[in-house]
Amino acid sequence: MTSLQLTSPSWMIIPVILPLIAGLLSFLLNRGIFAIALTAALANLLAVSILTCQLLSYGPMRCHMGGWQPPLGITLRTDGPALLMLLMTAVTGLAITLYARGYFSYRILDPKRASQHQHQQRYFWPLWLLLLAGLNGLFLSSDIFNLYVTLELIAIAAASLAALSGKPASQLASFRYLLVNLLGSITFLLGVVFLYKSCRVLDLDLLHNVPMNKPGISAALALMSVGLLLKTALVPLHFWLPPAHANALAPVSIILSALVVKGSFYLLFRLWFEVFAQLITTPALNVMGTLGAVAILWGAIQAMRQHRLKLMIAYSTVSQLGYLFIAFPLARIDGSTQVWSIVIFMAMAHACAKSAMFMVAGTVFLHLGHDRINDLTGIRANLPITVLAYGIAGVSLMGLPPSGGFIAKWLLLSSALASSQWWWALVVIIGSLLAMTYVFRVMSRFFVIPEGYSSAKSTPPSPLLEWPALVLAMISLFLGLAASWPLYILSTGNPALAQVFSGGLP
Amino acid sequence: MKTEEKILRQAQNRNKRLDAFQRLLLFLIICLITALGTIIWIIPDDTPGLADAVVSMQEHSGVESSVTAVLLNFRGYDTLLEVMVLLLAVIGAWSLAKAPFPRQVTNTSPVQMGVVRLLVPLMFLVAAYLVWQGSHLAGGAFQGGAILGAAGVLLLVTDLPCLRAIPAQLLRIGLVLGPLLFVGVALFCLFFTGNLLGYPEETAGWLILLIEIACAISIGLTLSSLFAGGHPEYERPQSNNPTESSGNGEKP
Amino acid sequence: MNWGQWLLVSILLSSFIPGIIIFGVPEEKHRLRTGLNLCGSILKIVLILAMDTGIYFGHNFEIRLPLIPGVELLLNGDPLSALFATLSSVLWLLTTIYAVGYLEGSPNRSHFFGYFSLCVTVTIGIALAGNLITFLLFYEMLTLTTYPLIIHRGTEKSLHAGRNYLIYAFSGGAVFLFAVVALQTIIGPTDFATTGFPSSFIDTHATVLAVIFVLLIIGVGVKAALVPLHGWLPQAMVAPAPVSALLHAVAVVKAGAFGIIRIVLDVYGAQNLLLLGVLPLLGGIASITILYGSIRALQQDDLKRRLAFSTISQVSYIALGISLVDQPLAVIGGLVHLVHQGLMKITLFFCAGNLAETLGIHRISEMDGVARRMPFTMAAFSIGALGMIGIPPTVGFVSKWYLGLGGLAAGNWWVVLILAVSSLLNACYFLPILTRSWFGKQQGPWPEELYVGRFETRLMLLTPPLVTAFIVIAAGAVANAQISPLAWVRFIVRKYGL
Amino acid sequence: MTPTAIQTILHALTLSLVTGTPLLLAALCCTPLQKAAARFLPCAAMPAFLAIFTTPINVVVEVPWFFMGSRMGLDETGRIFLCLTSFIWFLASFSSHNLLRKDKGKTHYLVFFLTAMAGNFGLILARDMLGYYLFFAVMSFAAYGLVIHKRTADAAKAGRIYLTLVMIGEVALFTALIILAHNSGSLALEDIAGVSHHPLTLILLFIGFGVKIGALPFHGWMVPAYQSAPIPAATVLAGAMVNAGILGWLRFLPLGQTSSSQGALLFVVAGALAALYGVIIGLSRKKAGAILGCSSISQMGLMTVIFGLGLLDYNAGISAAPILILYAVHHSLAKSTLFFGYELIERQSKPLSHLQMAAILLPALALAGLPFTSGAIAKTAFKELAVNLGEPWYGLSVFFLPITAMGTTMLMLHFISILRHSKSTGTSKNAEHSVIFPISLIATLTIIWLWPAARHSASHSLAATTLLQALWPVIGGCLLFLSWQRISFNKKVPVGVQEKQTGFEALLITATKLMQEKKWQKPQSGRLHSYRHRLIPHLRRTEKIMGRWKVVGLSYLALCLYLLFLLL
Amino acid sequence: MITTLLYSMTGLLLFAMGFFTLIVHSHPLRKILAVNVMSTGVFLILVATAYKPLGMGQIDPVPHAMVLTGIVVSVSVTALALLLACRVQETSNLDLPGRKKQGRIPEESGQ
Repeated sequence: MTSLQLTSPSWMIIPVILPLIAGLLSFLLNRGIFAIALTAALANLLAVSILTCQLLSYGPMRCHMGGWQPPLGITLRTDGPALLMLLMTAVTGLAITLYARGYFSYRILDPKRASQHQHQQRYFWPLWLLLLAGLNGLFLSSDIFNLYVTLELIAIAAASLAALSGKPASQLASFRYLLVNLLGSITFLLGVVFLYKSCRVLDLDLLHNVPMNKPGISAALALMSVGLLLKTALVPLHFWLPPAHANALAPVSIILSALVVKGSFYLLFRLWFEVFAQLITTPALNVMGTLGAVAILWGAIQAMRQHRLKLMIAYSTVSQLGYLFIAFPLARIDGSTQVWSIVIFMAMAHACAKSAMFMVAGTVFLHLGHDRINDLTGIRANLPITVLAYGIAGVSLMGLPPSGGFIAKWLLLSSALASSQWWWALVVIIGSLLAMTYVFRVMSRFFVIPEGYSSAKSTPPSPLLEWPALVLAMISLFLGLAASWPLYILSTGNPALAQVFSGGLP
Repeated sequence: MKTEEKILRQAQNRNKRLDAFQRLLLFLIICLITALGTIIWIIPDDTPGLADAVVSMQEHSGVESSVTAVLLNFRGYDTLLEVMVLLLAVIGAWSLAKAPFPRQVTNTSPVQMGVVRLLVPLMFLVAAYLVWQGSHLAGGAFQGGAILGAAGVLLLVTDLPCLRAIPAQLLRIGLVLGPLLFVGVALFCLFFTGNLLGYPEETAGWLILLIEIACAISIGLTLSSLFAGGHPEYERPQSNNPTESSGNGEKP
Repeated sequence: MNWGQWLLVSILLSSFIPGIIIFGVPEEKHRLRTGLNLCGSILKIVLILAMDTGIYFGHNFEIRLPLIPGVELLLNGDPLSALFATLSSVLWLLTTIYAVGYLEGSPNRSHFFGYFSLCVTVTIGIALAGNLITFLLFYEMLTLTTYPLIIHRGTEKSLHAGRNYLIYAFSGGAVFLFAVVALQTIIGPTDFATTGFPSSFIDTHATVLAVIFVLLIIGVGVKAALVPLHGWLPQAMVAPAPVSALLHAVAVVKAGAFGIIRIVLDVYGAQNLLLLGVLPLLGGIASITILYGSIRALQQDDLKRRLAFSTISQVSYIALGISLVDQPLAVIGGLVHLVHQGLMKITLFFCAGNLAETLGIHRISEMDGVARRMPFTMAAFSIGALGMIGIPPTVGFVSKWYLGLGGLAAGNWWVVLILAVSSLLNACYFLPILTRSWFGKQQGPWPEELYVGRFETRLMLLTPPLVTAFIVIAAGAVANAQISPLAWVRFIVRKYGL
Repeated sequence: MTPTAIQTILHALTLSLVTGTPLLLAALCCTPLQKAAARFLPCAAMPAFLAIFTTPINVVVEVPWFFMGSRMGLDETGRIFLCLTSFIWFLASFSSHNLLRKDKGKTHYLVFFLTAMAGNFGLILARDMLGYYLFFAVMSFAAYGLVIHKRTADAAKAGRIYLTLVMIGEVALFTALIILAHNSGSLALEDIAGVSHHPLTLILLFIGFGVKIGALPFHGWMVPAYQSAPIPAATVLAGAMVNAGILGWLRFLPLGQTSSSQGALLFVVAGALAALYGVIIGLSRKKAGAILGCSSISQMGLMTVIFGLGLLDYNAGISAAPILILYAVHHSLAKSTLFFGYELIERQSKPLSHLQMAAILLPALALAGLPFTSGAIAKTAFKELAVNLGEPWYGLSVFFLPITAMGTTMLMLHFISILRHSKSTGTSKNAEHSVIFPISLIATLTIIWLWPAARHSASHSLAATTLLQALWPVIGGCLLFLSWQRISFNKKVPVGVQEKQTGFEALLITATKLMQEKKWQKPQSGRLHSYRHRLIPHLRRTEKIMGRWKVVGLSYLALCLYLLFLLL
Repeated sequence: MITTLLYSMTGLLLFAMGFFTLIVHSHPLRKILAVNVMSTGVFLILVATAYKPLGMGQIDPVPHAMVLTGIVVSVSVTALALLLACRVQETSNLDLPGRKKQGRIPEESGQ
């Protein structure tokens, strides 16, 4: 039973295996599905916390599947960035689980379409749990082919979830989403093939040490990057995202927007800045940065012109993803320390804020039956907490202090200026102004309560619908105040980062 | 009238020739292919690969076929997730629609029926053989499962009730059986060797066989279910009768 | 944490906690809400006075909360922050009383007062901010908390005004953020210090630092309504009167002006700025703003709009004074005008609100003879207006006097000229109001007489302007005494060693 | 506590009371105690008398906490002015008391009257610049309330002009004070002495105080204000408050310590023009108050000339200062007597009696410099000053003074003839009131003769040549007046002059109209709006195009190739 | 060597053809098939990497396993995609085998 000691690296399979089992059970069983899902989400959080403790005490860990060392076997590993992403997923996942429960319970109350809604709920849970397993697998895996499999797992689960609402629009969007994911995966796989052809290894750590002078590796990186860019919906390739995210059920939108795109991005980022860091050239970084800048502006401008809340939030995702990419050209100042913290912070803050926003959109939709921005007035009287959550999440999206988004933006700006690339800083600033515009377009509607509006006419909101949103929004807000903790985790086991934070926790 | 003709002519032209965009696309694709082809050309073929590593570890894997060893032992984790992908496809499919097939298929010809009646048991046999063979030659759970799936498809397109008679719950158990057993074995190994999927060397062969059998069954069912194209009709929740839903409605 | 740090925290919490509670108070529980509000305000004043005393006797108040390396939140009580905090908290109490009276019976009061309290929390935060990042934090939060107040009425017009306010304020904030980051990249942590950053940076980065200074000023200049950036302020007058008072006198515009002071005195420091030679720019912009605001004010018939343009003009006195940073007299004038302008303008807005709320008067052309109907209100208004013109012994004169002396001391004749012209223009747009209301004949019935009672209007509406008007005169009449805004400002200037 | 300390406190108390009492009463008038307060109206000036008799010269009481550090004291000049001013205010308050019996705007009147009084006293006592400025402003603005007291259209117009000019004066004064304070480095009036004056300061001071005394370009308020203010208010305006301007010059440009030839020229020219201009426009007026106003413009012009002469050099300054004070005293007394007389006639129901006419003629001709009157003394002194100054200024005494004297004579006769022809509207005859005019008259006739400081000039004025010189302009004036009246008795006087006087107001109105809001903001935002609306379809279309598979495919391929190229 | 290259080039060609079809053709079924062709091409290249001429050493089993996994994944995704296409056809009343409408594919209308 040595395997269950705290020092054992086997703990890191829990976040993968547990949701997997829970997914299987929730598919198998007819009752108590929510209990299973909740247990899985909680246990997942617990396991990730244990992993965090492990990381802080013993540094990065590796777990060889079946005891086979690389290059033969598959390795899982924990390090700072992976753990932060896991934490983000676990926390958001728990909130999503709770919110989904509230969401479906509320919808089932509607007598007309109860059976359809029950059907949706029935399949939501296994899909979501398997998706969670896939995400955790993605963050932990250190094997490039295994990463491909997890990507596919995520893609299928996500596409099925996106189609869950049963509306034609959502199915169309989901179909396209699936095709795009397939295209991305195949390109990624082609990259893997090139990689294997050139190096004959699949393990990322081994790849890191392979001499990078072969053209095959470059081709592999290019192909994998483009595949992942497509999955991450960077701007010229973003066409699938808004319809898919906006037409899905609210809990699904949250999952897609907050977590799924982060998975592929995380992988891309890891490839660029860890595995193939030697290969990266400045022009390539600049291309990424430019695309990111275009994404920030284009996404925000599109978000500004939307008339539906969910579409607006979806375009806001397009815009926010740009911030992750604009960090690329700033990597070369002092190793890649800044860029890791920027990206991880941005991802975490965005995940929390965007989930909160989609939760709000979902709740509002449930209560009003629509999400037309111009007709949202008065909802504050019914859903004060929801509106508050929207406001706070909006603050984080805009990158106002002290939110996590601010810290990320601060880091972005300071790196940009420190490396005399002020134009990136300019884009960031303009982007946050545009974000202000679209966030407040909705906010101004929320604030107004028309004359004679009675708050009594609709059903009282369920706490499961309101509170997860608020809590997530608060987390995204206070991420900035507690910024030293994520950074500390990030620096653990990363020698370059550790130097910066040698003072330890303040 | 003229404009219509024009449009028609344009449409015809479009069908015949590639337009500018398509030519550009083609050009870019050719560029890419050329570049990638050149790269493949110049990649030296001298890298040793993992073959030697596999061979050297083969004896510890419990199976003789190197592909199966890689598939279920060295890279068993991949396979575990892959099985999940299959199951996910079913879940996704079931979430989308109900299957058209449980309805009676009417005009099946007797010849068809006869062929199917003959073929299906044979296919089961072949599948079982393939699974068994997997330990030392090419073959295994996926191949076996594929044959089983084909048998299932045959059963579905004819009027034979065998597959359709399976109750929904049982079908689910069947679908989940392989993945669940896989995970179960993986966890079992975790408890005994401290490694997920780290089979004890002496029982490795048997465990792999067990997994393969279960997976083959599940894969067969999965493929048939995917062919069926949705969740079984009788599986639909029964709550849509008016009395119950109105009872729900009164709750708030 | 020592007691000083607890004091700082409790100063912030004394309005934050009531604010949060008020959000949850049911609409009809009027007394509970008012009680919470008043308790919070009074407690805050007491705490801030305690802090002032501490500061006077040299106690050091400081809390640091590091976020990431190079970024930390720093609350710091120094004489300058004490000045602004005291002003805000005192005016806050009065505004609260006024707002309670003003909003009597109107909907969404919990919402309103909740944001009201948050707003003062943030303003005090601005006052106490010890570095540019903390300042930025509260500066942005100020925009957020005032926005719901501006659009409180929910009309299309107020939404429009709110939107413009946001666009202006956040654009300013964004420029500010950019500049702060740039500055921090060059000089490291931007803690406020009486001498500014080491002047060795000037040798190496002169141009960049000058550009950053301009950007910083643009950033805070939006809230301070410096001229090309002033567009939001006149529009924001659609908000209820207490909110206007808040915008013009207590929080927003003041925060901008305070920001200018901080940047000039504490971030850059007098010596550095003289070396950089960018101050004439600030002075020039301030002068243009003074004149422009006055001229535009002349053209307005809407009372609150006229007052708004007057604010634009008056707040730039502060910038003007600060731009002559090497002249202690000018700095005194600028700093003390921070307080004085607040006192006068809040009086004026209170009175404008009273007119609107009692008689439905919004336009100056409707004000003929109104002083007979509302003598006390108009008396207060007159005092405020005379103060704005700079008639002794009101506080307005004191500021102008020091500004003029400072300007001469710096050898800048134009400062005096600006002051003279501005005074004339002020007279041009204020005196007609006074003569109309006092000596004009009432033209027909009042537009909308909403209140008829024992006093000319509700007591809660009447008291605050009278109190502030009294302070306007009293603070001017005893300007040279031991305890007066001027004395405190002199104390500050001594601290800076000017 | 040492006796000196107690004394200091007592002095401080007395001096504070001088301004404090009127202010206190003014405050009381706002309260329900108004009636009682009104009864004590004449007492408001009492502490001033107290101060005159008890406070020694050159005691300076410092009140550091007040305003910007205030200093009070009574010097020789101050005492004279306080004496004069408090006497006129005292009489005027009696007169007001009478006026107020049945006035509706009593409260307003009382408050403004008392506040103006406080300001007037305060500025005399002030020993620092800002104190002077403070009380000067208080007085000026309070006087506005007096000017428009009647609430007629004329009064409102007069008030507007007054206020505009006062504002200009205030600003000029403020600017001048800043410059002075900057140059002297102190606020104390004593420290001004050593400061060399910039021409700008002189101009600013000329404007600042010139407004108050109606110096030439700033005279516009005087005529309408005197005409429309209630007579007691006009009395204090003409008798007491104008002196604040003279005192201001004396304080801020101390004669004998300041000299500036350009400044002197400015003052002399402006004063001389005013002296003539006042007479000319006065003759065209039909209202007694207006004529008195014009006469004030003219007389103040003479004083401006005296002050200008004093600025020529230090010696001239030393000799001009007492003459200026003398002239101010003379003019104040005579002018207020005239006003009181005017009021008496306004009030009474029967027409002007011969006795009354003679009584009024006395101060009127005193203004013109009739021998044996105070006017003769003042003019003689003036003439001597001009003679002593030598060549270019000598001409003044030869031509200018007689001409103005003739003018003044004509003006005064015009005034009396107007009085005679005016229909009296008053009804009551009042005991108190009938006392005021005689007291004032006696004071006018005697005070200068009894005044020790003026004795020298008085004795000079009695010389035979001087008498003759003083007499002929008066006689000449009488003759001229008679002939002028014959010519144009029934002719209607064009009112064009009056139009011209509102020039400032017209300027103001034009300026305001020019700046009328053009609503330029609206179309701009509208333009922006439509621009946005035009942009939105483009955005939508672009986004749609970007969503097509072929565009995505192309960009996908391009990105692939480009990255490949960059990474290779 | 030549064998590997031949297979690889064929694989690349398949990939290219699939990609072209995926982009140019709007019919959902064609798209799905195109993706399938693409993945087949990739598998072909992958399998080719394992090739060793007889006697040149052991054949690498890892690509085999990978291809197997890839095929299974591809099957699942294809199945799901087909189902989705059917659902889209059912629910949106769009003429799936229909003509091209100004270069738009049916799912474009969902936006």
